Amino acid sequence: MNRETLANTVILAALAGIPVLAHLGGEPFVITLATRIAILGLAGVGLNLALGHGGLVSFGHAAFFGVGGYAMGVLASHAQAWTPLATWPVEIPGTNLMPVIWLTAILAAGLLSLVIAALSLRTRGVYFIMITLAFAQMAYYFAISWPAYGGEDGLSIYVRNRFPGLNTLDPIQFFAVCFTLLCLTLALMSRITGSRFGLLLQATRQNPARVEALGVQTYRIRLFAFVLSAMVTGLAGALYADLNRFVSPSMMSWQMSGELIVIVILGGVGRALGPVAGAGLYVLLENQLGGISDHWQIFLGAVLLWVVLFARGGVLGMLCDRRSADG
Amino acid sequence: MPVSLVIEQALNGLQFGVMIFLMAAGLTLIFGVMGLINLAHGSFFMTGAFACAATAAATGSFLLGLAASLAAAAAAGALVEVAVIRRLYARDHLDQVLATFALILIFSEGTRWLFGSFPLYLDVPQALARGVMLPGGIQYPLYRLVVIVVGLCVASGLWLLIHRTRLGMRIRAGESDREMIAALGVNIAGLYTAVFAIGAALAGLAGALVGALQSVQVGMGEPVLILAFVVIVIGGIGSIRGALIGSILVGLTDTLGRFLLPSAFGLFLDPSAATAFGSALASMLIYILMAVVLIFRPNGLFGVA
Amino acid sequence: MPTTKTLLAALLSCTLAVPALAGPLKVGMITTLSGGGAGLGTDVRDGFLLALKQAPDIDIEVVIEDDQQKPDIAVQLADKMIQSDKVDVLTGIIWSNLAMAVIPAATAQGKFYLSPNAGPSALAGKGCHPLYFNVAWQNDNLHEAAGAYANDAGYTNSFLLAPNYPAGQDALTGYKRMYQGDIAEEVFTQLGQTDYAAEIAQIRASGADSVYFFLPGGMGISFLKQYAGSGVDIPVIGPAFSFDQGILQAVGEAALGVKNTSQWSKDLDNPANQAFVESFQAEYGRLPSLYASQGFDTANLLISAAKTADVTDPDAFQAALEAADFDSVRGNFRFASNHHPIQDIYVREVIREGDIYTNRIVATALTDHSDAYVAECEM
Amino acid sequence: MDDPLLSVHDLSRSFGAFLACDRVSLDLRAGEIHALIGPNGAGKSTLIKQIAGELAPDSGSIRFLGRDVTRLGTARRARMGLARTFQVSSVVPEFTVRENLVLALASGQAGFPGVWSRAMTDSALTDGADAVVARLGLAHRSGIVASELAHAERRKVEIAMVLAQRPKAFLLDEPMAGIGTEGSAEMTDLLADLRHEAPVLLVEHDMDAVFRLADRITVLVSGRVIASDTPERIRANADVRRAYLGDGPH
Repeated sequence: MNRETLANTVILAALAGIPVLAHLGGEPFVITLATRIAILGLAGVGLNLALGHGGLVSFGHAAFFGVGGYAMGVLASHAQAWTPLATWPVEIPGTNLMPVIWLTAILAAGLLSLVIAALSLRTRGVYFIMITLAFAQMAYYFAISWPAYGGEDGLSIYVRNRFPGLNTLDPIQFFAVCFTLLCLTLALMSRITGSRFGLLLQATRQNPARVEALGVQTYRIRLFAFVLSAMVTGLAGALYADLNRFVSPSMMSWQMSGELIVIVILGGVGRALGPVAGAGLYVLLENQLGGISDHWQIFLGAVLLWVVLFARGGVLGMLCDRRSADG
Repeated sequence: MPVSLVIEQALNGLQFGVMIFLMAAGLTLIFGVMGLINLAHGSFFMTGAFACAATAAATGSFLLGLAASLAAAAAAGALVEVAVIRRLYARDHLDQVLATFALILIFSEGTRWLFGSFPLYLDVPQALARGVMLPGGIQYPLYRLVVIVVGLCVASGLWLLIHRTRLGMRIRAGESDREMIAALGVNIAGLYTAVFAIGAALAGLAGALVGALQSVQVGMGEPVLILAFVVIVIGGIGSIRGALIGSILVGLTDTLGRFLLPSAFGLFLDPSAATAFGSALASMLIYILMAVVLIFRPNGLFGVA
Repeated sequence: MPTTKTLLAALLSCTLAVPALAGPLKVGMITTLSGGGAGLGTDVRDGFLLALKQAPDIDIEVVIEDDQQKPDIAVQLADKMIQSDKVDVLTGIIWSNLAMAVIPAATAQGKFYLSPNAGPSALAGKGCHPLYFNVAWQNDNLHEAAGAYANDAGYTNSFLLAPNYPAGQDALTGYKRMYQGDIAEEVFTQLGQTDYAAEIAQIRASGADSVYFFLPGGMGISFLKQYAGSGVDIPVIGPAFSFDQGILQAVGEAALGVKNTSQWSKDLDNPANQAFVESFQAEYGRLPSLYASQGFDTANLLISAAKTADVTDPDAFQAALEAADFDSVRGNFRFASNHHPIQDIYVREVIREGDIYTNRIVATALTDHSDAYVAECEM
Repeated sequence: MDDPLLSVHDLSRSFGAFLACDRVSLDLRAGEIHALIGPNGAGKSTLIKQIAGELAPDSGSIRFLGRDVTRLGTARRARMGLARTFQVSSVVPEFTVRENLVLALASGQAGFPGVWSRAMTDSALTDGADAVVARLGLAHRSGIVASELAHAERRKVEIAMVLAQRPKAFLLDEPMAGIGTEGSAEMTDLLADLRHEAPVLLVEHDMDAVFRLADRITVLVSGRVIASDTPERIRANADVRRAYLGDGPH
């Protein structure tokens, strides 16, 4: 077992084990924190596909996170109020069934990202960073000023959505749902990054001219990676909204995009479990530093700065060595 | 709708654009020369505004305040460059984004720690606090006219600096070939610190000028930062001319959009829907402008591939 | 000093009335202590803690957390306080959108919530809840008062300005509910906008005889400074938020003489208020703000309920809160059937006292005012 | 004689006022090595880029396998069988030699690449990759990351990658550059061998190699073709001697 595999095992075991212990010890908030780590980690895993493997620095992934959240909010609010979502051409009711919500979130994020990526991928480098930000800002201002679903106030869903056979209001059961989805996605990502597509994606990041000369249209590879990445982040958004039983435009703000990037970098760009490690560290910092003083964000800034300057490659980069092409 | 109102709004758009330009000029200079994405540029804007407010409150002189804002922002810029930024030139954009994001947190909370949570008082100097009558019967605040003039002076000053001075020659050389000018014996570290400090000072000046019109508060830099990024991307990164034209384009689009869109929608929607829809679209307008520019010109209006 | 004596007497009588209670009452305060909105949260917190300090015999334990003005963080803090700190009562939220995120979930879990600031309409009408009490105002209140004042002042053509988000839309609705004149124009600005030259030009061209604006925080400061510099002299009315003690110093002379509506003012003539203003200044070395007064009242309401009932008996505790048996710094204060205040709302004018800008009351806009949603609340 | 595989007709391209490619025509026939020579700045790279599809011509046309490809993108032309190497060896730096070859083979497969089955354990890809690696004598370096290879080795990996594409024509942009005398000799043998796979359009400065390998030589000066003929006649061509060989020693 190499060091990265060992580190990955430890990370997943800790993420699964700590909530179980907390459940036995009657500390439900620890479970909530772990759920938050799992969900933000999932969002980061999505971003990591575009950012880490594809080299597509998206400063607009909050848009997909938010769209996933709104997919949950809109469907659940209609189910809650017993009003149909649409009456034409067919009547579509709302729903509070998680699998349906997840599917909607994934599709909605996928569609939005398809449009955004199709336009944005014409640019490179900083221009790409900024055009993705521009699209996310459009989504953000749209959500703020669109009154139908709460505008800036957001949407409160008073009861967490249902998953057949589970009591999702029980923190540990909801955690289990999120953790399972995280593990499934990680497995999927491991297949994808090791596949022919994954190989081409990483080659495209490092040497697009070569890949084009080999007869592959890098635009399509990037497009697919970006859409897939947005779909995972969208799913995470739906879960995050369910965790908070609340969705608002702040999920689409540029600070949120920044946080997602921070999470990926903290853990280690392009590493399978980097985002999970990053999310863990970020949530812990946020929770622990708050106790030091009102000005805790200074310390958060200092820690982040230290990581960039001295712990290159993030937490996993410090622990492990070079990434391999099929890792 | 009276023509004079449209002209006045266009003037407002120009003035807003010039304000953004002061911020964007430093950003694009830093990006062009060092290839650095500096999210913390908004923090220098804030530093300038706070320094100006504090000095003006202590001395009663707005001019001293302006001087203080330049000095404080330049000093903060130089300090940050030496302590942090110079380790980032060789890194990729991701590391730069994260590090400067961290700097925002430190600057914002640090400022709040020093000055408290409440906004500071800073007003336009008495001599400029009046309206003037422009040809065509438009009454316009003198201070805003002065801001437009200062902005255009800074633009030409920068142009002269880059094209007519020894420092500018080095800056241009540094843009095209870093190793070469280092080989020629130019102190590249010193040059970078100087450029970074100049960029920061410009942002500080913008903060002070704008601070007199707005609220001097923690976090005031971030909205302007986003605007400045929009501007330099539209104009083409590294191009001062692009930044100026991009700024004015953004200023005009935003101001006229806010003003005209609700009335335009009023032609075929009922008033409240038109206001809501028009305002919503107006807030997205500059981002739409940026996306459209990038779709047709992926390197901005004046960028090089 | 007579006021101190009154206070001491009040405190003594309180002490005698305290029944023996089991365990401390645990309060969770979620408020904004970092970032641009920290001033408001700090004031609510300081007002709240001052009241607790003045009632040392009531065993109330407070857990305070910073929500960073982010709704998702607020929700997580509420979860933490309910699940791990096991608080009985939640309070502290400043912003409507955060309130909407936290309050329904908290009351659904059987926790009391006392709002020291935000009062979204959804929670006053159909979404009202027995465990939710608003100690400040329903969001529309100050705007309604401004509308009423505009009528009294004889304005017949108002220009309305607010950010394009729900609270902004509510504000203008509130104003129009009372205001009987014409609307010159209604303009929605971008949230967080800093430059208002375009709107001011529209105001100048509109021919209005009054301007009503709702621009909380930095937006209001920017607007007022730019408005004063523009040479437009149409009178301005606003809600107290843009003329509060904390930000008034930053607006400075530009605010002088502007009328604004508030349910509280530093110069309100009642003993509780005089004692509060004095003790707040003594404790923190600054004048109290509207938010501080609301935090102070919230704590005193809580103390009054804790004196007569135990939170472990929710029905009794709810009844004790409904009684609102405390000396509000606002003078008259009682709850309507939707647990929102019935109170007087005043018109204040910005004045200068020495070096400091502050407000004085010039008129009463509304007396014994409740809110427009009380009939919709089925409790 | 059969139609040429690749033919360039009247191709022009300018950068601002500078005409980098001036009505150039040439072709590539089955089984031949056609060398393109010319002094620095003659427009060889501009021409190669246009043929590969990386640069759009201002006017003129390019036909490949009987089809007009002037408007097709790089990837489409590559997929039709046009394989190219770059002046600076272009491999994927963080991949191992073997991964680079698997990538080349995977790129050739039809349809959108699979996202599920693992590429590095797919024997349809790895067997082919190992075979090419062995053919170029790189078997012992198979697990080394490309960025750690020596210049000559990296060049060989690049050639192996284009070989793995099973192309209909090779475009080789200065394959001898920077690999030393010994490397050049080896590379010359390798190129001689390549012609049996597909014809080669070879841009090269190494004149020994060019005159040893080429069946035809086209000389480009200032964006214009000044001569195109067999090596013997080029050697004798007065224009070439004056404009090119006369400029300096090679």
